[in-house]
Amino acid sequence: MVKAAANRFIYLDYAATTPVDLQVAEFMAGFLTREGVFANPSSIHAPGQQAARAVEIAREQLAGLLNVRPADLIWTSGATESDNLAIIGGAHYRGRRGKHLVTMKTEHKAVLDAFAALQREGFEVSYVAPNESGLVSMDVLRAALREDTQLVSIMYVNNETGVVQDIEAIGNICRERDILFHVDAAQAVGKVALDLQALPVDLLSLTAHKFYGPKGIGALYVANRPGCQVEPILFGGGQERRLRPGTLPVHQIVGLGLAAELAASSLQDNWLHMSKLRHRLLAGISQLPGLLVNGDESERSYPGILNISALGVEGESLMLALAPVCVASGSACNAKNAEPSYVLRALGRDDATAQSAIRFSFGRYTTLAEVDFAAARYCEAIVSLRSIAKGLE
Amino acid sequence: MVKAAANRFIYLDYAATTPVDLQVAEFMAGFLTREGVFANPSSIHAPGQQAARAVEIAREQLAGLLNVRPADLIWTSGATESDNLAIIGGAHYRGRRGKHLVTMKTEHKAVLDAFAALQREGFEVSYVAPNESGLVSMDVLRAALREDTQLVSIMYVNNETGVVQDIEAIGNICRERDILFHVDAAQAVGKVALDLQALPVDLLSLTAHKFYGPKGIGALYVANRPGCQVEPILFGGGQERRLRPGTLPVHQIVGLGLAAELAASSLQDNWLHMSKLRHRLLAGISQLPGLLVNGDESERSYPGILNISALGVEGESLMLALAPVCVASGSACNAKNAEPSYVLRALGRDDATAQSAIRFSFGRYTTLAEVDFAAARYCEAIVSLRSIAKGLE
Amino acid sequence: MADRDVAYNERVLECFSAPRHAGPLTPGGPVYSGRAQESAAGARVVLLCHSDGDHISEMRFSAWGCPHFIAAAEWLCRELESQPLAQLNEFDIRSVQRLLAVPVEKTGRILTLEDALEALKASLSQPKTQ
Amino acid sequence: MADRDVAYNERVLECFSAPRHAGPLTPGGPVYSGRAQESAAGARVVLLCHSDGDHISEMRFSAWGCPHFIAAAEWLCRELESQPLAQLNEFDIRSVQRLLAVPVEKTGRILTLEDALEALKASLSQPKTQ
Ligand SMILES: Cc1ncc(COP(=O)(O)O)c(C=O)c1O
Ligand SMILES: Cc1ncc(COP(=O)(O)O)c(C=O)c1O
Repeated sequence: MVKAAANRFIYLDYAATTPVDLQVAEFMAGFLTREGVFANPSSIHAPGQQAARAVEIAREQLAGLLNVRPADLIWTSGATESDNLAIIGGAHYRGRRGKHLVTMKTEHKAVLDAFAALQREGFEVSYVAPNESGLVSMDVLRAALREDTQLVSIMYVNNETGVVQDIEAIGNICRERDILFHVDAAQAVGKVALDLQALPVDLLSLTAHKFYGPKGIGALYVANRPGCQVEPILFGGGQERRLRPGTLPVHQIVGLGLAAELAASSLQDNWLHMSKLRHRLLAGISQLPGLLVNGDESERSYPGILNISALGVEGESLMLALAPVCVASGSACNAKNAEPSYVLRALGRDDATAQSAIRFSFGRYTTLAEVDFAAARYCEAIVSLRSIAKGLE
Repeated sequence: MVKAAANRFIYLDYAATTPVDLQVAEFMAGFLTREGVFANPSSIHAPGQQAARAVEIAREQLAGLLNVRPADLIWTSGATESDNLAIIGGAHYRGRRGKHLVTMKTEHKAVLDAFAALQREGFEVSYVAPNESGLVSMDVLRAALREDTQLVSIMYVNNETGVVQDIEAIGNICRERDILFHVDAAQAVGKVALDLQALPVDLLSLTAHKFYGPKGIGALYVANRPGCQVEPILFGGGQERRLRPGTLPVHQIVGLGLAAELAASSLQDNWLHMSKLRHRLLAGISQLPGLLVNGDESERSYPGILNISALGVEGESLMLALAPVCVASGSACNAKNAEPSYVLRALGRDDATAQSAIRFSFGRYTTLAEVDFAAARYCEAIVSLRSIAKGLE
Repeated sequence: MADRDVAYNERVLECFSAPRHAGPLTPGGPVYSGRAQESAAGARVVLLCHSDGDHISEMRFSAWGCPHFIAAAEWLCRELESQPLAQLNEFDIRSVQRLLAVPVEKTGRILTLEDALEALKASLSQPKTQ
Repeated sequence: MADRDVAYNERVLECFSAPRHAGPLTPGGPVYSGRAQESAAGARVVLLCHSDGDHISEMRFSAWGCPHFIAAAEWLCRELESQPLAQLNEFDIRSVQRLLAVPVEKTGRILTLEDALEALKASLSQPKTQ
């Protein structure tokens, strides 16, 4: 049997969260204690101003990664809040012009639940279906748009399947009709080259812990163009252009900033590394019959996420049999929920196939040896669970 | 002239934010990098479960400080969000029963702006005025209540003046009438002994960075009693009993938890230390004419906050003249706003008096020597600024 | 909140990772079996045994389901194998739920196992020839 | 966002912390003065000077206001003291705003100082006896 080093996990769940980069963690530590820059950046005294400058440097670092103006970035507590601010805040801002909104069935819960809240307020929402590899077709999207459509929200990289939507094409369609276009880029920022000067995107959500920054800090990009604005959803002290109140968590923000800067310099290497790992894992399990890749197997896929269903295998048992390989079944956010993934269901998978899905996701620290171990363990687990079930036929 | 050590600030702005306790910062560091507990607590694999356990231990630590059940605590991004969730979420929950809400003019902006948002939705809000020392009288409060009043929000310790409201008396009035009672305790938690088993409070907001924990993490207590509930204001993955979505920031939460545990064991010492510092500062400036303490000079005051107006002195110049003593003029949240503090205006101060106010706030690391330095600097600054203005008379 | 549904106790881990009783019976002799299924796409199990007339001489299972379900089937086989047939009536399925710390929301699966056990008993009470 | 309204440049800090020209004139001789006030509760200043007929021989101010305002009054006194009276007409108040990096939202205060300067000029153009 393949053996893992004692007490070590093989962490292949980078899409759920990444560890904080060592440099980032060390940098953050300088903004916490008495010896560090701990003051409130809203304070007008010198240490407060020092903290405020650190916050603005971080804003510039993130702006550099996205190629936007620092002033167009709003700090939030993560992509969930950014999604809510963009979608609810954007719909409220545009609500007088129209009540129709469009999104996809395969969006993250933070997006879908925000739309559901808007429906309860009286907005109408169309949920566009993807094709069976997870992509939205431009014809289907166009057909969903109406005269009174005010906002479209479609994610960049899907968190379960890694599928990459054609954001540019979607954005162009929205621009033509003056529709606000929001992109949940939680799984893209820091991993995929993004130039928001070139992309027709109005609102973009991100969260630091998906690119080696800390959990609990994110940002919303709000394009500086007429008609593009959001109304606040939290109210208070007037920070962040009155769009997001609350004391700025300086250590979190500088952590995000540095993580963004580090990511900017490693985008290409990251893509290559992810591709190599993906191919290695696929090769390692290719001898198994009855496997199905969920998502797009062509170029429209982020190679760091690989979602595979194994026919005849139950998901929870597969997860346990894989230990110490740490992976996700469905989205981490739904991990406690035994329901089959709605994302995979939307791709046309039946319940059993969806339930047998395992999401492998790779990161900066993943090695070929780890992937080899995971592939071997996966094969072993599938063979064993199928043999336990064999007598049922 | 009094000299401060080179490059050192005398930080007397603990009500704006506190540095993170060294132990807390070190503990947090163990939940960031690859070597630490970095996984997503929603993940069902072993490292995810380890993170989830750390989150629950922190919940128990905070529950211990407040004497509540861990299950009644919801993690948020800080008191601003907690205030919004309590007030907007509570009003929405009770909205079918009635549309009237009550708060005070001297509340924090996070409270006042949440109520303003509710007014735009059609709720009616009564803003009760304090007496001139900042306290609300029970008669005035009772007079503001109506048949259809659903929620009262009154803060514990005022962030500008340190005035402590009679939360128990207010809570009893609310209980009699089955009105939800929310308390913004951002300036009280970790500093004032609070027993929520004994206090008739339904919803209570707190934020870690006011008691030596990190910025960007807080909690809302939601009492487990019939009719006490809030509707979510952010939507997503179902974390935190579906009341607050988003990946839990484990390092932040464990930081809050440990800070709560440390605070629990030092409440009495803290109060004594604060009292000593307050009296020392008052003694040091007592020879100056034309000073006015803003707030309550009797027992209903948190001694760690001392707000003083100096007649004939302009606030911004006083702040600068006090450097390297770091203090606040008005609330830190309004520091960039030159408007005189609305809190002090509500206490009946005229604009000039309000504008000359300085808030000294002390903390665990404040020494008598620092207070002596600050007192001397304050006297010097007042004398000098008054002399610059003298020829105007 | 400390004990979450996703935690497995030692016994579950051991039974799940070494299910010695999964698979077919030794060929030969009459085969008794009981089968049950939780729901259309739910957990499924078949229990098989040989009997010498007095005892359950060999017991096996096949299963598709979560780790608790597979471990429970394994545990049940271990407990019943070599026992007198009468033991089948004594066997308390709830003890399995307790010993394996099966979360309440999975109670349905334990009842599915009980159904299979009842079916096995019925099968044993019917005369068989191989 | 790097340059926030609450930052003071070196010149402001120096003028504010050592306002050598704050206070009364040396007693004796005619006193010229100009006074202005931003608003009811706003910044207030009075400029005072002695003149030998050709030059501003001594210049002083009193002020109530923010650090930029006090520093601007001090800077103006430094610039004008010992200068020929004609210099009063050359003096560009905007240069003070620039040199002291006074934020735009405080422009009203700089104009208040200009008003005081105009009043001082008017006072100088009137014959005085002490
Ligand atoms: C009384 C009070 N309420 C709410 C807050 C807001 O807390 P935070 O900025 O951590 O959200 C503060 C501090 O800024 C406060 O003093
Ligand atoms: C696509 C997507 N959107 C939003 C989120 C929410 O991010 P956070 O939990 O940091 O708020 C996630 C990750 O959980 C995600 O993968």
